[in-house]
Amino acid sequence: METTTITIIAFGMATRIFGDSSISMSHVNDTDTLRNVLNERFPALVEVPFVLAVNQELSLGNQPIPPGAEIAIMPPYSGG
Amino acid sequence: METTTITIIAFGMATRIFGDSSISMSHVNDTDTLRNVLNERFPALVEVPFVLAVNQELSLGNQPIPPGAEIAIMPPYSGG
Amino acid sequence: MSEMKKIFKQGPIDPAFVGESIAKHQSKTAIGAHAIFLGQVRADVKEQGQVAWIDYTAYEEMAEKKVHEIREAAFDTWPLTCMHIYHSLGAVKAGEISFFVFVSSPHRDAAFEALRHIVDRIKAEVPIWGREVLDDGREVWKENQ
Amino acid sequence: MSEMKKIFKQGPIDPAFVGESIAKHQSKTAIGAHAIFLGQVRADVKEQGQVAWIDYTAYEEMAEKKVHEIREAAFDTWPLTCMHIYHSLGAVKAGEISFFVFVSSPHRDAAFEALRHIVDRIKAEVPIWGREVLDDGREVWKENQ
Repeated sequence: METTTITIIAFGMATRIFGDSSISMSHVNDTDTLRNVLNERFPALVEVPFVLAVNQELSLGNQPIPPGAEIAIMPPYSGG
Repeated sequence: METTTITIIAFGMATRIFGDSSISMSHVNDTDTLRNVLNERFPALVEVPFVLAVNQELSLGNQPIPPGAEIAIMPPYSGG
Repeated sequence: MSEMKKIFKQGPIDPAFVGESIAKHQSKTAIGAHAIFLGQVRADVKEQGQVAWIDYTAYEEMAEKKVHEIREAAFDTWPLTCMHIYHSLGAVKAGEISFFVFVSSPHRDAAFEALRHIVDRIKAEVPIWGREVLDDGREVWKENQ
Repeated sequence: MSEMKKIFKQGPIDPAFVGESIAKHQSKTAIGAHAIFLGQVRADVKEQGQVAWIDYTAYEEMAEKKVHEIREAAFDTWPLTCMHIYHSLGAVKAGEISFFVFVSSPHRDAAFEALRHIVDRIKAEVPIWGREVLDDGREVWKENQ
């Protein structure tokens, strides 16, 4: 079912580890859980400092993840 | 003799009273004396706030005037 | 000022575009001061080599929302007449311009303050990434301070 | 940087000239930040009428010395790569540009700080006068605060 998955996209140096395209994975309840799942699946991510955005909102601390959410792995910005 | 005169030029709103071109007058020893001479000769100057420049140096307080000096009557600036 | 404006341009920002943007403001005769910031790609020398170009990517939709938020906050804070913000995506060579912020107001203090504030916020808060490509082809991910 | 540069231009400053000035810096790849100020003539509404144009005059030789002094002091204070300063003489209509200050540096803080400082000093210390001509032909001498 579509609503029980979430979409993960990566940016900046995280694309080196994670690849450029988005992936779909089973829904998890919150961002702390997601970080654990990601670290297990992509061990090299441990070396990349990043924050998560949930549906384009910066997630600080542990945040709930709604089903169907788009989650972005965002290393430090370097625009400008 | 040339060295016993000074040249006076006016800018900004002072040109309304004083005219646009420079005038030559007898040398006076300092800027306080010059202000008195100018006020007598151009009574409307009393209504114009101005500072004097002696040979392109801003004169604050009473300053000596060398013979042959170029004196500028400078109302508040409005460049930019 | 609540429609969402496009900020991204493919490739470098042409200096002539900056000139044209300025020219468009000559009918706005309440403006007394324009303040402009341009970010130019530096040929920095790194341990691994010299920067030849930067490849910019962004989380575009989130970036546009964030810039919109920064723009609205600036209009609420200062008496501004106009504001234009552009950032490059893709390849921008050393010496070329990747970032253009243009603020106009009746008096200069508002323009100066708003400009600096907007540039600082965009660098800190907008999801854009630059991959620095060195002259030998190797690459380094740039990081804002 | 000790030769005296010409700052006065007859009539308004063309926005295309600003674009061309920017383009000339693309070979200077140590620059990361350009900060630009443009003064535009406002169609201010005065008691006596609306400003149609400003006629600028200057004590030119003293003004150029003073700008040179301000320029040198800024180079001594901030790590700047480039600085360009232009001011109009003669008639500049409402909506046109009469003042252009362009500062470049490796990083943005120096460019922002130097730009604001230079603009403030020029307005306060350089002998330039603007006669505002109103739409009915009457005139008012402008005064900087």
